Amino acid sequence: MSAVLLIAVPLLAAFISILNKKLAPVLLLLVSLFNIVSIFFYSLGTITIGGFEAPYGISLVLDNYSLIGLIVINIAFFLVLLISYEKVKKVATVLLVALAGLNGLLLTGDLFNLFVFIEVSGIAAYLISTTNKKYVATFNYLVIGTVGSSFYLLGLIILYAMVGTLNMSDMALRISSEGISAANLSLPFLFMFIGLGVEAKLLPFNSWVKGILGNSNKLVGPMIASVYAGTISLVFGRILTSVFVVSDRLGLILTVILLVGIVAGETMAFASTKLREILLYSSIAQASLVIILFLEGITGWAVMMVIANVISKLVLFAIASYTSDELKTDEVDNLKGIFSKNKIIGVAFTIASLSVSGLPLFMGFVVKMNVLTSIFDGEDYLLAAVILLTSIVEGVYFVRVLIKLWYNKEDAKTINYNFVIKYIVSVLAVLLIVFGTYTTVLNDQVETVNEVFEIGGNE
Amino acid sequence: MKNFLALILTLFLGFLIMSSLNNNIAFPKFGEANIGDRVSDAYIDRDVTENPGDVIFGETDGLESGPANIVTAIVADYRSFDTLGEVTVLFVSALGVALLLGTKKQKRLEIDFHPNFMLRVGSKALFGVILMTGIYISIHGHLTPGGGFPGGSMIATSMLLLYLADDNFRAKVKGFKILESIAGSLYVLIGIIGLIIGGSFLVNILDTGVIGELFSAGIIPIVYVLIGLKVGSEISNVIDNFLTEEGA
Amino acid sequence: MELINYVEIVVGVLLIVLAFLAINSKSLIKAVMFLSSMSMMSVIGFVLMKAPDVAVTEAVIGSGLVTSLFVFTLLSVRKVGNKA
Amino acid sequence: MLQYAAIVLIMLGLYGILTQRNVIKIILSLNIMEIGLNLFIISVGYVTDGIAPIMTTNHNTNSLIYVDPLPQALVLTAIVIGVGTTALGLAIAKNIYSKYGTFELDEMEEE
Repeated sequence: MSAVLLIAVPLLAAFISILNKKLAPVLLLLVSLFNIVSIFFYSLGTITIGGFEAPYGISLVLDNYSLIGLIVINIAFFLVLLISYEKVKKVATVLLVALAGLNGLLLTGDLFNLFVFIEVSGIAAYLISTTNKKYVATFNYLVIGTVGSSFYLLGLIILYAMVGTLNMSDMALRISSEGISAANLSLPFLFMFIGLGVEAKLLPFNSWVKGILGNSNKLVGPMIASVYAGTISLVFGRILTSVFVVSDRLGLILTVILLVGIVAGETMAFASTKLREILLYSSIAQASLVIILFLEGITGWAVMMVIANVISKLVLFAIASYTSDELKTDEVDNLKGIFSKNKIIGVAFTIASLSVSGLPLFMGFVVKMNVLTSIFDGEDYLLAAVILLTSIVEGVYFVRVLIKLWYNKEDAKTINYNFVIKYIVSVLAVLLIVFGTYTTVLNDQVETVNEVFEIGGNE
Repeated sequence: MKNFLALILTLFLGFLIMSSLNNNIAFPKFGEANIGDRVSDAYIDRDVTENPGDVIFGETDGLESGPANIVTAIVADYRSFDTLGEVTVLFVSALGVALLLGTKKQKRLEIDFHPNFMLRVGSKALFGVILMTGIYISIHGHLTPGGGFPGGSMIATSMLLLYLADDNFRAKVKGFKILESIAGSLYVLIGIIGLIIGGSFLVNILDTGVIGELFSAGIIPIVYVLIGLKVGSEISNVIDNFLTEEGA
Repeated sequence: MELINYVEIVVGVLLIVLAFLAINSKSLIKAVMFLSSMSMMSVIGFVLMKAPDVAVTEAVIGSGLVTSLFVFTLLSVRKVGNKA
Repeated sequence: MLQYAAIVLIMLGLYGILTQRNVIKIILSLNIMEIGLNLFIISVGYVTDGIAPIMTTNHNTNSLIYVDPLPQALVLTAIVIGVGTTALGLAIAKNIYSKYGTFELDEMEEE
């Protein structure tokens, strides 16, 4: 068995599923389940496609880094399908294509192939977002996404003209052996960074996020904010660690952009009064933070932070979007006291938000703690200060929201959450606590991830 | 004010690109690309897996990749996986157009324009010619410029001509859907068969034949014809969606 | 300079002028036509740079299909406008 | 020369996207940007006096100089992706029109 099936089987199912509309959602669930099960049977290594060796043909890379990503993303994708099953029916084929695209993004070891998969998953995402029925927002998303991927392609082509290959590891090899200076490479890298940054929600390229996530229903919210965001962050991580050679000046520009992203995201989250907007601005800040960690070389813990974000954003956006769908409003003041009627949902939401802001006992705390330790080792006190400060800000606005939502009020609105979402969010919340207290698993995974890139660096 | 800012931004960006590309030793000047350093050198010589020596048109056989058109060799063989992704992009956008423009459409869009006799007859005659050209281009993609994508688009263009020639014409959308689905599935299945027989996805399982002959290059002509059919049916669907509206 | 260099310059200048006209023209249908002719110019550019495959594809898809899609959108919209 | 024209086209397209407020014009600017990008990609592989990368009976040795075929293959992919995005954008534009009755983003009411 070869890991290319993770991409080929969803595609095959997508092509077949347009023949029968009733069959499509069933096929989607089956294929998604097949992917989760089959991941555990593939052997690690490089998979060549078409029988041509790495720099000439396209190759997929299945190492511990992409394996962790695949497991997390495929499971999260499946859970989102379960949560929003009645929304899924109309866009089942699109979701099959999206699944293939996301797996392709995580697996591919070729920069142009990555562009193709960005477009595949991107167009699927535009279509998923049309279920919001906010066409202007979708249009903005489409335009900005296309400009982003064009920038990525422009950077990639300049890089190809200089180096003469499209394969990631071969490119890193040739850059070091031909001695191309980092200054010469900063222009293509800047363009590729901007292009990917649009998809990864980094300021100041994120104006699409508010229209899409601020109006999200229970399919769009978790899908874009958790599954897509996690995938793009991991792709970013791979490119930053194994392809980019960052010169000092470029590094400074990128760090400044990202720091502005963090600060602006947290400020807007602090100022907002709508539940979904608070969450989306906070996730903008989180995305920038993750990229900074990849840039600083704290790869292992950055991956853990991506996973923590995938889990907690899935819980938060699922609950927030479900609630806003039911009540047709997401002003925090109008939602007062809903958790006092729905304790399970409330507890899960609380755990997830506290984990994001980094309180002890939860996964977010462990991750942030270790990240801070490595930053202090590197003596980068400014960054550490920013992370600490934003954690406090996050804590403040999340606690403010939580107090309002838990506020005991007699006339609080009642919502019937269906049992699927209840089970899923509580299992995920328990998972956050488990990872937060039993840290050996995380430490092991961090080591395996770091090993992948140390080997890659020595070649 | 906003326009002025945009002007400044684009001017700055353009200047940045031009100046840094000009001062860049690693970036080749226009017309001076050194192909010997790039991976495409191996695509031209066909020596990725083994060195075949001089490739002679019409004589050399059993190459790792058979098309005389090197671009086709890359699109449909060396980087066939990209092409699968690209077909998927077109597939999902055609699907999206159908989703967005509604499915319960009955009526043709009324255009203030009625074809006269000459246009009707002429279009029907041209329809055949364009259709044949499209199919020819798809089949000969490994020998001459063109291939599945322009060929498929030409097939769709011939359909478009029928739409324009006849006020009440509607293509059989259901038939296109089946064609699209079968062509796409076969592409993936060819890949999976390659995985089972040849050990890697989309490997060329057939004999590549003599370079330059019509029946050469193994699976590539088959793949290109499938792409042509799929692209043709998808774009015809898109055109049909743009040209119909809801109504009795 | 050889003849081909002059052709290159003419094509390049025409491309820029047509793009400028397409962006700045007031009428949408005229803008679409400028886009179509610009695409046709780019086909000449592709031929000059020895890319026949790309030229064929751009000629069929870029200037043919994309233009027709734009025109159909505008036509359907004009009809809705008449009704109101 | 054509390379500079391609860069100018990319920037013109970007300028159009940033300044235009009409949905159709924005899609049009995207198309201009894509054409510029495609020209740029091809120009990167151009070799003066190179021949088109197709083998024929007239050219029978390996010693001939071809232009780089890989960028051409990439552009084929990019063109098809471009037409997909354009079709989707126009479909969304049609939906926007039937909802708001206008293509101008500024004339649509905020929700």
